[in-house]
Parts: sequence; structure tokens; C-alpha cells
Amino acid sequence: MAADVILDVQELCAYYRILKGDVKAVDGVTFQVRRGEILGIAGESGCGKSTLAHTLMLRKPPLKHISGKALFLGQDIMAMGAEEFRKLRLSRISIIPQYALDALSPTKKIGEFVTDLVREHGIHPDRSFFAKVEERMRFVNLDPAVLGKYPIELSGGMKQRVIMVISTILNPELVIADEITSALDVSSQRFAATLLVELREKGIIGSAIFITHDLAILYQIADRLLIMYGGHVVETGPVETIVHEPRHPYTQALLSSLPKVGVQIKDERLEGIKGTPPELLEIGPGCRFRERCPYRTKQCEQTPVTENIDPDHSIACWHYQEIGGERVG
Amino acid sequence: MAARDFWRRHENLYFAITNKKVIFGVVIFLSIMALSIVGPMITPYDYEEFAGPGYQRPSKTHWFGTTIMGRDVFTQVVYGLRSTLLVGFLAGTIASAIGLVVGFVSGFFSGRAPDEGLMMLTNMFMVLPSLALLIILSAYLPYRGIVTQSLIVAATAWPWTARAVRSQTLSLKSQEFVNLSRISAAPTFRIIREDIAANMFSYVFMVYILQFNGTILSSVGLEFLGLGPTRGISLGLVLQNAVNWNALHLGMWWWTIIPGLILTMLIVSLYFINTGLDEVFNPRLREL
Amino acid sequence: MGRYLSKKVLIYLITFFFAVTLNWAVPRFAPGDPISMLLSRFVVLEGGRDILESFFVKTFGLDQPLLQQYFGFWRSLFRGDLGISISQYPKPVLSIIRDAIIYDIIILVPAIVLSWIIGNKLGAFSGVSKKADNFLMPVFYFLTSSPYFWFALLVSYLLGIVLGIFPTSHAYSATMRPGWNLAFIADFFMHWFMPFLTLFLVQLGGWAIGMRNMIIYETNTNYAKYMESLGARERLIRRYGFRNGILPQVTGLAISLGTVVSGAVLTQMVFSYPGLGYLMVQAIKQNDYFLIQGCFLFLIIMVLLANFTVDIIYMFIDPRVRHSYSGEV
Amino acid sequence: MAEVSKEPIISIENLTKIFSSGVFFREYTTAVKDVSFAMYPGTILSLIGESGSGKTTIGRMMLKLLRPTSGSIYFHGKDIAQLRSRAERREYYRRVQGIFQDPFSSFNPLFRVDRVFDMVYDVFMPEVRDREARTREALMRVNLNPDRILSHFPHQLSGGQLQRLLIARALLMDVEILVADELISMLDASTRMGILNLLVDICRDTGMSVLFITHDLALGYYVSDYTMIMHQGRLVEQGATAEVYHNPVHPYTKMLFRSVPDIGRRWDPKEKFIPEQVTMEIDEFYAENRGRGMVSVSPEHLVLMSVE
Amino acid sequence: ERNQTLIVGGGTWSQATSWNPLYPNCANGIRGLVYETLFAYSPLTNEHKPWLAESGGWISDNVYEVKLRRNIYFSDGQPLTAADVVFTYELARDNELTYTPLWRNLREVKAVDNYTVQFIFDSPNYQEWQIELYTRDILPKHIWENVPGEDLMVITNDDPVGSGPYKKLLAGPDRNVWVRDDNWWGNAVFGQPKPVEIVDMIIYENNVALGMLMQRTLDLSNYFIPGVPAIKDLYGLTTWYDGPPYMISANVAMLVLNSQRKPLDDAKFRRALAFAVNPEIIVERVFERMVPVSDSTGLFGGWTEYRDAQVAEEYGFWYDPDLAKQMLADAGYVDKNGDGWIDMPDGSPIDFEIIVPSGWTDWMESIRIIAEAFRAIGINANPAFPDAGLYDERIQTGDFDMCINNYGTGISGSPFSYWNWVANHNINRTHVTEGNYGRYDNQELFDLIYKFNQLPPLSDESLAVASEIQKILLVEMPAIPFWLNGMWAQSTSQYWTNWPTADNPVGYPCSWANNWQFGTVEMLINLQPAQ
Ligand SMILES: Nc1ncnc2c1ncn2[C@@H]1O[C@H](COP(=O)(O)OP(=O)(O)OP(=O)(O)O)[C@@H](O)[C@H]1O
Ligand SMILES: Nc1ncnc2c1ncn2[C@@H]1O[C@H](COP(=O)(O)OP(=O)(O)OP(=O)(O)O)[C@@H](O)[C@H]1O
Ligand SMILES: [Mg+2]
Ligand SMILES: [Mg+2]
Repeated sequence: MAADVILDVQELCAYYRILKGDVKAVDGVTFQVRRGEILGIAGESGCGKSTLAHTLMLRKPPLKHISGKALFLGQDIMAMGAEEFRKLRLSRISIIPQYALDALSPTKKIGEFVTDLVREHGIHPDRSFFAKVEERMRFVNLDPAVLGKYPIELSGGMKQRVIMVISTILNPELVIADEITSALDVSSQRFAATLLVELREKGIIGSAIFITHDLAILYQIADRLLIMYGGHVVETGPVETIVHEPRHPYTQALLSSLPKVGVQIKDERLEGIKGTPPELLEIGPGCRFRERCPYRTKQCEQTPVTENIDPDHSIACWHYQEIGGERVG
Repeated sequence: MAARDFWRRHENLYFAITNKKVIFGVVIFLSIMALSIVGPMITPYDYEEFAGPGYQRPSKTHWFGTTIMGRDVFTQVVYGLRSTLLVGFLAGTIASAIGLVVGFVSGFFSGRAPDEGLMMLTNMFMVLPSLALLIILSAYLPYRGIVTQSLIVAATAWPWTARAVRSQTLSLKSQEFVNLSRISAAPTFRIIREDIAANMFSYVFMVYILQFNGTILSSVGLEFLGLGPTRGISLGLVLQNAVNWNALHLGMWWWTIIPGLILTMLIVSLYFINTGLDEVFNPRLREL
Repeated sequence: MGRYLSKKVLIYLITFFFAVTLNWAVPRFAPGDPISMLLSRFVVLEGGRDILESFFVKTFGLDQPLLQQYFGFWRSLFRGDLGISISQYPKPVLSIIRDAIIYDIIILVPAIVLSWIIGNKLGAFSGVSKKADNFLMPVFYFLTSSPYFWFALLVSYLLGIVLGIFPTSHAYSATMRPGWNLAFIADFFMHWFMPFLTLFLVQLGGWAIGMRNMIIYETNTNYAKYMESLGARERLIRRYGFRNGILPQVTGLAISLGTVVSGAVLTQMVFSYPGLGYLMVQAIKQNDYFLIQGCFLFLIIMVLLANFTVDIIYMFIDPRVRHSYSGEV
Repeated sequence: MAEVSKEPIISIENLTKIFSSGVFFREYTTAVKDVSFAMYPGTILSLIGESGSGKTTIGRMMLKLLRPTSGSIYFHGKDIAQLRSRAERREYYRRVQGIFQDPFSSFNPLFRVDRVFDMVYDVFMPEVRDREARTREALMRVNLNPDRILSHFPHQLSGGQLQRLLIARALLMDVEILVADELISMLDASTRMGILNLLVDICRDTGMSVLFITHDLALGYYVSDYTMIMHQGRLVEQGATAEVYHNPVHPYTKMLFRSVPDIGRRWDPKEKFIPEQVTMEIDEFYAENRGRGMVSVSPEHLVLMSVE
Repeated sequence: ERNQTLIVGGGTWSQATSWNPLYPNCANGIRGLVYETLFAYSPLTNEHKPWLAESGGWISDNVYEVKLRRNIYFSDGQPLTAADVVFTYELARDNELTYTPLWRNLREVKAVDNYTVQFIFDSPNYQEWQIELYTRDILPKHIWENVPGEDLMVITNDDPVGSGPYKKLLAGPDRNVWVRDDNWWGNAVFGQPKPVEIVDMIIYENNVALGMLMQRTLDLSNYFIPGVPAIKDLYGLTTWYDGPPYMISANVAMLVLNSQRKPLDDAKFRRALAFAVNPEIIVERVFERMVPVSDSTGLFGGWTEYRDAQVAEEYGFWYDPDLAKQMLADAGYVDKNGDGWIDMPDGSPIDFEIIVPSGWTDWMESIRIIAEAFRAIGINANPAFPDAGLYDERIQTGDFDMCINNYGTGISGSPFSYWNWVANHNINRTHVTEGNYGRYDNQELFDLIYKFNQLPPLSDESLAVASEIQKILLVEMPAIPFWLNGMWAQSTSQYWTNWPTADNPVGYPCSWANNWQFGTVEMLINLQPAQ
């Protein structure tokens, strides 16, 4: 089992140290990514998803690693030396960022950009390398001529694909995809999401973390889901389990507020979640959903411990036993 | 706790007053301002008066020494500073105002005839060699007081402000709150005032600082060429006099270096304020 | 692309037309009669001035109706004839300018180009290195805030008179005859150095500040972040930032090169270095219409050409411009 | 489906918007092309299309924020282009209002949120005395606690709160038509539903008619009576929501339905899905149906079969 | 070579563009270095020194006869003879040239023989002739007879052929260079000028000139350089006098009063002004004693031969503000409205503006002092500094109250030039360019000046007329002479020595245009290379 784990994050805390105090955007997060799986991370805007990605890939002030480990193939990348970690990135662990539309330098042709990047990892981009790049381009249904173009000459969807090619060009074991579909049309969304699956199928990438606020997409491609709320992980489990038998009150509320094609208001009235997400600045202990939770008790003022209901299904809630699985949809 | 709350609310202000560049700039700028305000009050001389023998180095009676003819350099500097600041203020205001109006109108009517016309005018002025234009303009005015000089300098200084303000207006105009005001049938004037102008304030302030500096430097250049104000005194004129009367060659460093240094520091201080404020309003540049 | 150019050309043509008209009109409607001015300085027999006056009025066509003078002005302009100088009668304005301009070019082009190159390099360095910035930025600001003539005076006094290294005035020693020999070139260089240094240093400050701000901005962009997450070294990111940051500086460079002539007036005055700047100041002081017009026109043409060149260069170096005008975006 | 009265409140005929810029060298972008539809009281009409298809532009023309290049918009039979005087415009805005996509930029950051209400009172009902009371009532109706909202600055409130404020504002005015442009796209999954439900309830209660602009098919289906699909400035398919969703005809609409992610229904993993294909399909579709134009495939279902 | 080159500066302000002596704005040095005049004039001794001429004089009331030297050659080897002199003058008879007015009373110029020329007049202007003798460049007939009449002033004469000691070498934007003609005819007569080359530098600012003096890259500066008294010894600068006033006087700086404006139309008022100012302060503060205070008559140098001491004694003025006030009060000018300023007798206020060109720093300072002095006796006067172009326009069109001017007051061979400038009769035109900017109108004085011109120099009658003129000028005071501007000259001795000074008057150290024949060529002959 342990050998199957690519990334083992343990009690990771990463805060934004700003003037007003600490923004506890990733606070005691624990999860694993297994070889060959796509782990979906979902949660509302501001719950710390991107922060988690940044903590793993690029910590820039004011973001600070506070405590906890992130073992990538057994090595703690939080404690790693800067140069060692630098070499690890792109070649073994990579990211597809949220801001695909301006992730490329406007004055560099795509090909030059790729060349410069892989050189940084000691790879001399020879003809066979370019053959590979071109093949990948074709794989994402782009004309290899794109390599000779400037970013401005590409549409948003094309840029997204280019970024996906670049980020996976060195066949990394782990790819973190942060909201790669949010800015896209439904059709491009589908293309990008399935592309990630195909990349894994073809063995180009090992595993992936797919971050989005759109559960419906995760349902399409993820193997397991991790639901975040207010900097905490509230529930983790296989996608079918989470979608159909959520146990955490937040997951349940989230799912029940998702519209599905074929549901009209006059037939079924979906309810949102009352209240607003917590302010993460200088937030104290306790379950962070408690303000909005119908099951809250005094106990919720303590931070809930994460428990495994199933070997594969863990949850952080004091009351999950009372709540019971609710089938949705 | 209340203090903390206050700072939370006025984050920019906090950053402004804790920004080292702003502090440095403000301290120097205020000292120079103070010099121009207090100086004329404490000096016992008039700037045109023969206050003592010529060629005096700085001393108790003549803090910045005397000129070749025996005028008091300190007095000249503090009075000169006043008009230099005034020129910067006037010309900076005029240039910013023209730039603001042009940029604003053009941004507001973007894509339509007034916009194209004004932008063409702006581009024209932008490429016209400004010093040459300045020289020609000033040469044809009978007398130049501070006001005319400010006008002349401002006449060539506004175009880049116009461009900057235009793009700022464009981006503000596309903000939804402007549309919301429009569908509230709010009077156009109210929209301009509350939704656009008010939101441009901090930007305009920084533009203004740059204009202040630019116009001071231009007018000092004109003064050196003998195209400055034909009466009165200003730092540029003090320097021009120092040059004309061979101050440096005759060993009167105090007559050349002190006014020049004060002038330079004045401009430097404003640049510092500007850069500091840029960091404040532009969190990306904020010192972390 | 063609459309972009034709739009620019049209703007430049209109600018040119207005500038020429303004240029023609201003001296004529301004006070001061160049001929009476010239006359009053001559020592001649009584009555001799009347003869000179009618001679000048006829020679310069000032007795013609204004409109006719205006059209005549355009006519001769198209023949490349800028008229004849009044104060330097009977030398054609064009050849006066030609004789003087070489000195402007010789000083300003190296000063501008070198200060541009070095200023950008230093500015970029200052932008990425906090330590250097603390020292360099105030220096840059000091340089760019100094009035040219004041700075020139300090340089001239220090290096020329106190240290006695460089001659304080003129383009070459009185005893030198221009020629392509080592002695002359060395002598010319010595005279050239201080005006050059002044312009170089003062302009350096401006470029450096510009580049510093650009690079700070560029290294905070998303593409920089993306590159860093993919393990690019700081050097590469800086290089990218420099490449993008340099583009606005190119415009500045062109504009400076366009104002080559007027840019150096003050410095030339301090060093009695020949050039168009002084010529223009003299022309103005003597109300020499034709020379003023000639100089000014010349300047405008230079500036327009420089701007136009930059517009074209820009199309090649910045893909964004090419596309924003071809309607492909 | 809600009761549909015969008289449309607003009807749009052959609306076209071509953006042009530049005086000397004009450049043109066709944002909206030959669009016609009508809105009836108490109905929710959703306008669905990908980014850049011209949805917002239609909304803005209805709000008189943009002038149509050709075609007209009739409000109770009167061409709104004729409403020139301030009084006429005021009367129009009293009845037709909009809410924009981005709640954060809909508020002037320098003023307290109360300003949007004040503006309404100042302009539309200067006679009202009990402003505060009315505002509070409107806020309560959109489930906001007035004490936690009023006299706050926009940056102190969440997107959902701001968006509700805007709805409350429309309520205050008792409008007939509300143009809701991507009303909830900036909001969180958890807050979305509340607002959507609120909107539908208000529609029911007041007979207000909403143009619901979205790119989210599921949401469109959830709220609307009528659906219009937009592609590159044209309405390619429109009709009763169920009709359109269950019997899509236009290849673009079909493609949309194939690619929408939906919990409970997985994308076909075997299908090689390439977004670019749809352009070809559309061309073929138009070629096959040459000359047919807008065709009514069933009483409440129109499809654009070809463009001429 | 540096030690064979003389570097001068101060006379040239822009690149030379014409070497045509018929064009008044031709290159500085054309007259004196390249072309020569019949006589030279020495302001030091007030003598006409025979130059091309061997001798000259009035052989009758209306005939002036010049005997030319033999063996004078132009630089192309052609001899200079009477024919060239006759040609030079007849050129002005047949064409419109600046000296054409001479022919108003010149009847004929006749070559008696190859070396004798007679000027036959109808009624000679003796005084003006004094000046003419050292002003006219004699042109080589064989070259100029080929120039079409309408081109006489137009051609640039790029390759000037003259009889003088130097030839044109080159001209650039910052210098004019002349090279010695070793075959100069005068070598045998006067001696050979020492500098092989003369480089006339164009220097934009006087501080640059000072810097060059300090660096020894300038041998002779003809700039007004403030501070010279202070650093003269430190840097080993030579000036004409070792102590004050350091410089020889070159012209009169006068306060011109616009007599067409009230109350400056009142002679009493004008005269009172003269007593109000203490020119000593100007001399002391502004000029550091590099100039002397002017005599009340304005006469200096050779002109003093016509000075009437008695008139000066009786009608002269001196600094006495109380007296000035008294004079004003006597004439009815008192403060009527109690604002502290003197008003017109009819009660209207008086408010003057004194103008000098902006940038002429010494004059600017001077009028500040003058205005202060006027204010001290209750006359509201303020300095103003229009640009040079506008200043000229305003003085020429009479649009001013008071101004400082010296355009036509330079030292000459006859005080006629001075008086004719101060009180020129030609004032009824829009632009007055011949002097008398104040448009002082006094036919009696005009007649006297005209009469003076027609009287032989230093004849009793001319002296009497001169006294009369001086008296009228002092009583009427159309312009007040305050100080004598210097013939600014500072030289360094690193490369050249034996500079002319008061103790060693071996020439006239001046490189200003039209002054090379004032004795500057003699200076060149007497210079010695250092060591
Ligand atoms: N640079 C920063 N300084 C301070 N706080 C920050 C910073 N960046 C993010 N935060 C805060 O950290 C929290 C988590 O932000 P994060 O970007 O990780 O959210 P997210 O889940 O990715 O949201 P989204 O779905 O909107 O991308 C938020 O409350 C946000 O306000
Ligand atoms: N002011 C404008 N000037 C020029 N073109 C414009 C302007 N506004 C919109 N457009 C263009 O018109 C087209 C339609 O834009 P519109 O904003 O209506 O699309 P949309 O369907 O609302 O897209 P989104 O879903 O992104 O909001 C786009 O191609 C857009 O670039
Ligand atoms: Mg995020
Ligand atoms: Mg839109």
C-alpha cells in the first residue's frame, strides 16, 4: 500500500502571513495520492485549494509553510533544499496552473519557451525531443506549427492545451491541475478534463490532483475525491461514495445544491447552504463548518479528528455517525 | 484593539505611512517645504538687496554665503524655492488638468470622433519636440511671470497624462458600477463625479507628482537658457545667475551646489513618494 | 498589419501638416522684426541701414502677402529647400543644419544608446536584487533628477578645471585640423567625453528607473510564477522579464533618438559644444525665422521618423502589436 | 410552465449589433446578428451560449447601455430607441432593470452600499419618505439582515450578499423585466441556489419577467421556462426549455449537451471528443438545410437551419 | 602648433557664413585681417595711422587726396593701385550698397595716377569722412568687376582675396580659422604678425571662456567675465590696466529716456533723473570696478578733444538725490495722492518701466540698482527684462519708458557718431534703427549736429558747435550716460606674451568685429611667443 502512495501529505499547515495576521488557508491537511489515480479536490472558492497547490509547488511570500510534511516518493518536499526541489519540479512533479491564459511570456514563441524550460532541467532539446513535443501537440489536437507561434496567436482553449503539454512534457509522476477548466466553455472543459485522463491512460503522467469547484467535472474524471472546507479536509473517499453517499454535512449540502440537467425548479427545489464561508484570518480551532451546520453542538468547537469509516473513506466530523449516508440524485 | 481595527480598515494608509520610501520622500519634501515657508520669514535680507560683501563663504551671517555682488544666497534660495514650488504646483496642476480633461473626455467617448480627434492631438503633442517647442513658445512672450511660464511648460507636458488618464478612464468605464448608475438613470454628471473621477483619485495623485517633477525640470532648463521668468527669482534663476557670474569657476561652490542640490533633492523626494505610493496602491509591488 | 501602418502614417502626416503650419505661423505673428534687429547692430553710414533693409525685405520675400508666403513655404519645403538664414545670411538653412547636426549625433547617439543599454542592465539588476536596489535606486533618482546644465557644470568643473583631465569646451582643440589621424581622433575624444558623460549619466538614471519598475512588475506576472513552479532558475525568469520589460523602453529610446537635437541644448551650452541646440537658441534670440523653422522642422521630421521606425520595429519584436491591429484578436 | 399571456412586455426584432472602432480606419466585430425574441410576464427566459457569443451584448442593448446597429426593441409596443428624454428613460428604467455578472465591480468601492438604494430613491421616487424602512423590507425579502448590510462598504460584504443587494434593489423598484447577466457565475456553489430560488420566487410573486443569461446548461434548465441557445451572435435554437433540452436539433446545441458535465451521467469515454469538430458539423448542417432559415420544428421550438 | 597659434574668443557668435566685405554681417576678421582700409585708427592715441595709404589730407575745402603706398599686393599677387580704390567707391555709386549714401555729397573719385586718388566732394562731411577713412575695405577690382551688381551683397566670397596679413583657412560651427599670409606687403612696412594661425572660437557663455582661460586653451578673451579682478593674479590674466578699471573703455552705456512719454517729455524731469542715480554703486557692485563712471558729456577717448570743460562744469550732473528731489518738486512733481510716489503736476500717477534684454546679466543688475535709486527719491520705477528680440522691437518702435542702450556709442574717430546716435534726426518712422530711440525731437540740435559734421575736425568753429551740442544734451538730457562699458579683454601668457597694456600700449587687444584695424593687427605684430 505505502509503495503505492506517491504523495503523502501529513498535517500540512501553510498560512499567509500578512499585516493583519495569519490567513490559515491550509490548516492540518492530510491526504495521499496513489500511483495512477486522479484525486479530485473540491470546495468553495477561498477554501484553500489553490493554496494547497502552491504549498506543494511554489511557496512565495506571504505564503509560509508552518508545519507538517509532504512526502513525495518518500522525500519530504517541505524540508528539501531549494535546488533539489527545483530539479524535482516539472520532471517529476508538475503543475497546470489556474491562470493558463497568461502563463506564457507574450514575447516568446511556444517552442522557445519549451526549450528554455527543459534546458533548466539539463535536457538538451534535440530533434527527437521536438519530435516528442510535436507528437504531444498532435495528441491534444493542436497543429505542431503552434510551436512557432506567439501566445497571442492562440485562443484560450488552445493555450490551455499548450500549457497541458508543456507541464507534462517530462512525464512527471504527479501533476497538479488547478482549476484548469473554470475559464473554458463547456466543450473545451470536456476536452481538457478528458485529456488529463488520457494522459494518464497513456502513461505520460503518473497521478494527478485535479482541483476545481465544479463537482460535476470531478465526477467525470476523478477516482477519489477530497472535499475541503475552510482550510480543512472534511471528507475523502472514492468518487462514487462521496457523490452518492456523502457523510459530512458540508459534502451533503454541497451536493444537494448542485443542479443537474433534467431538474427543474418546479419539480425539485434545490437548496443552497445558508450563511457564508468562514473568514480564514486568525481563525481559531473547531469545525469550520459549524456556523452553517444543522447538526452543530458544543463539541464542534473542538477541531474534529479525521476518522476512517472505510479504509478508503475518511471524514472529519464529530457527528458523522448520527448523520448517515444520504443518496443524492 | 481599536487601533488595530483602524489599520485594518485603512490598509493603504497604513502601508503608505510605513513605507520607507514614502517616509524618506515625505520627510525631505516637508523639510524643503518648511524651508520655503520659514526661510523668507527668518532671513533678515531681501533677495535683491546687497546684503554684504561679495564672495562670502557660508557663515553665521550668511548661511549659504553671498553672491559675487553680495546678495545673500540663503535668501535667494528660500525665495526661489517658493516660486519653483509654485511653478511645479501651477504647471503640474495645469498639465495634469489638461491631461485629465483630454484623457477623460477621450476615454469617455472612446471609439468616437472626439476620442480620435483628441488622441490625434495628444499623439501630435507627444512627438513634437517639447524643448524646442518650449523655447519657441517662451521666446515669443513679452514678459514671463511664473504663471506664463507654468502655462508654457504645461502646454508641452500634458500629453502622456492624457494617455494614461484615458486608459484609466477606459478601465473604470467598463466597471459595472458605472453601468449600474446608468440604469439607475443617474445624471451623467453624478456618474462622472462619483463613479469615475473619485475612483481615479489615487492614480491622478501619482500622475500629478510626476508632472510636478517634470515641469520643474523643464522650467529650470528654460531658466538656464534665459527663457525663464523675466522677473522675480526662482531656483533655476539662482542657478542661472550662478552660472552667468562664473560662481563655480570663482570658487563660490555654495552659490552653485547648494541651490542645485536642494532642487535635485526636491525632485528626488517626490520620486520616492511616487514609487512608495506605487507600492502601496499596487499590492503586487508591495515590499514583503 | 498594413492597416496598422496606414493608420500610423496618416496620424504622422496630419501631425506633420499641423506642425509645419504652426511652425510657419508662430514666428511671423510673434513680436520682433528680425531685420530691424539685425540692422540696429551694424555700424554703417547714416542711411546705409535703409538700403540694407530694402535689400533684406526683398531677399526674404517678406513683402509678399502672408498666404503667398505660406504656399511658397510648402512649395520650397517639397523641394527640400528650407530657405536661407537671416542671421547667417546667405547660408541655406539646410546646410547650416547639416554642418551642426553631426555634432549632436556624435554626442547624443552614443550617450542615448549606451545609457539605454547600461541603464536597462543596471535597472534590471536593481529590480531583482533588493540589496543592490537600496543603493542603486537613490543614485538613479539623483541622476535623473539633476538638471542637465547643473550636472554638466559639476562635471566640467571637477574633471576639467579641478582635475584638469578633460578640456572644458568645443569639439576639438583650436590647433587641430579635422582629419582621420590618431591625434585628431584622440583630441576629439577628449573634448567629446565630458558632454557625453553628462548626457550619459543623467539619462542613465531615467532608463534604469524605468527598467527597474518594469522588471519588478514582470517578475510578478503569472508567466514568471508558472516558470518558477516548473523549476526555472531565477536567471531565466529574469531574462524573460527583461525581454518583456525592454519593449516599452524601446519606444522611449526611439523618442529620445528622435529628439536627438533638442535633447542636448543645455549640455552643449555648458561645454560650448557645437550642435543644433545652440544654433536654435541663437536663432530664437535673433528672431531668425527661417533658421528657427528649419531647425524645428528638422526636429519634427526626426521625431516622426524615429516614431515611425519604432512602430515598424515594434511590429516585429512585439507580437501583441501585430495582432491587436490585424483584427485577429 | 408559467401562464403565458399573449402580450409580450418586450419584443426584440432582428436585433444586430456590430461594434466598430476607429474613425479613420474602422474595424468591425459582429457581436449580435439578427436576433428576435419576446418576453412575456412572469416567465424566465434563459439565454445560453459560450463566451463571446453575444449574450451580454443583447442584455446591454435591452438596458439601453448599447445602441443596436439595426433592429428594434419594443417595450410595450414602443421602440425604446425613441426614448430620448431623461423622463422617458427614467420611466423605462423604472420598469426594466439589470444585474450584472460581477457583483464586486457592480458597487463603487468608495461608497457605502446604501448608495445603490439612494440612487433609486433619488431618481425614481424622490417622494418616498420612509426610505430606510422600505430598504430594510426589501433586504429582508432577499434574506439579508439589514443591520449587517447597510452602511457597510462593498469590500466588507461577500459576493452573494452583494448580488442579493442588487436583487433587493430591483425589488424596490418593482420592475417588469430583469436582465440577469451571469447572475451567479461568480458565486459559490453553496450560495448560488439561494439566489436562484429567490429570483424564481420573485418572478412568481410579482409577474416579473427575467432574461437569465448563462453558460451553464444545468442552471438554465433548472430555472427557465424558455431557453434560447446562442452561437456566434445568432440564436440557433429557441423554445420551451423541455423541448430544447430533450430534442435538440441544431448541432451546436447537441454538442453542448454532450459536453456538459453532469453528476450521474458520465461522458462517453470512447467518444473522441474534439471541440473544433462542431464548426464543421454546423457548416454541414447549414449546407444540408440550405435556404430554410429559421424553422419551427414544433409549436414552441425554433431552430436556425441555415444562414444566408 | 599651439605656440604659433593665437586663440581668441568673444567676437564671433555664430558660424561665419559670408566672407563678403560688402555684407555688413560678414565673418569677423574680414576687415583688418583679410581686407584692409586706407587708414587704421587707434582709439588709444586717437590717430589715423596710414595703412594702405601712405598719407592723406584735404588739399582744398572739398578735395581729399590719398597717396597710396607702393608695393601693395593682393594675396593673389595682383598689385593694389588707385584703380582699386576708385573701383571700390564707384561700386557704391553704381549699386545700392551700405556706403552708397556717401555719394550724396561725393561728386567724384579720381585716380590722379597709379598711387594717387582724389575724392572730390560737393560739400564734405568732414567728421563722417574721418570714420569712413578707416572703415572702407579696398576691394581688388580685377575680381569684383566680374560680380553682377545685384549679387554684390549676396555672394559669400568663399575664397576672399584681400591685401591683408591673413587668409581664410576654414570655418566650422564653433570656430573661424585664419592663416598668416607670409607674403603680406606689410611685413616690410610694419613687421610680420607673429601668430601663424588665428583661431577665433565661438564660445556660448562667459563662464566657458573663463574655464578656457583657466585651462589656457584661450589666449585672448574679449568677454565680460565677472570675477576677473578677484582671480586675475591667481590665474595670471593680463588686463589693460593692472588695477581698476582694468579695461579700456569702448562705449557709453546710457539710460535712454522716451521723450514722447509723459513726464519724460519734460526736460526738467529728465535732468532731475540724472542726479538720482549713483553710478558708483553700479560700477562697484555689478562690474567690480571693471568699468569707470562716465563723464556727464559721455565723451571719452579721442572724443574728449571736443569736451568743453566749462559746459561740463556748469551743466554736468552728479549724484545728489536730495537735489534731484528738489528739482522735481520745483518742476511740480510731488506726491499728490499720498501713496508715497511722486505724481504728475496734474495728479496722474507716474509709473516707469526700465528695460534691458533678458539674460544681459550685468545690465539687468544695473537697472535694478537704477530703479532702486529712482524709487529712493519717490519715482515709481521697476526693472523689466524682455527677451532681446522684443527689447529691440520695443526700443525701435518707441514702446518703452526707459532703457539701457549702447548700440551706436562705440569709440570712433569722431564724436559725430556718438551725437548722431544719441540725437538722430531720423525719428519719424515706425522702426527707428539709427539711434535716438527716445525720439527726442529738437531741430536746433539736429541742425547743430549736421553742422558739426560739415566742419573740419578740431577747427575752432567745430569746437564751438561741439560745446553747444554738449550743453543742449546736458540741459535737455535725452539720454543719461552712466558708465563706460569696457573693451573687455583678458589674456593669458602661457603661449604668447607682450600683450598690450596701459604701460605697454603696443596695440589694441580686441577681436570684436570691425575692430581689427583699431590696432589689433599691431598687437599681432608685437606679440611674442612665450619663452
Ligand atoms: N496572497 C494572499 N495573501 C493573503 N491571503 C490570501 C492570499 N492568497 C489567498 N489568500 C486567502 O487564502 C484563502 C484561500 O485562498 P485560495 O486561493 O487557496 O482559495 P481557492 O480555494 O483556490 O479559491 P478559488 O476557488 O477562488 O480559487 C482565501 O481566504 C484567500 O482570501
Ligand atoms: N465594447 C465592445 N467593443 C467591441 N467589441 C465588443 C464590445 N463588447 C463586446 N464585444 C465583442 O462582441 C462579442 C460578444 O460579446 P459579449 O460580451 O456579448 O459575449 P458574451 O456571450 O456575453 O460572452 P461571456 O460569456 O464571455 O460574457 C465578443 O466577440 C466581444 O469581443
Ligand atoms: Mg484557486
Ligand atoms: Mg457576457
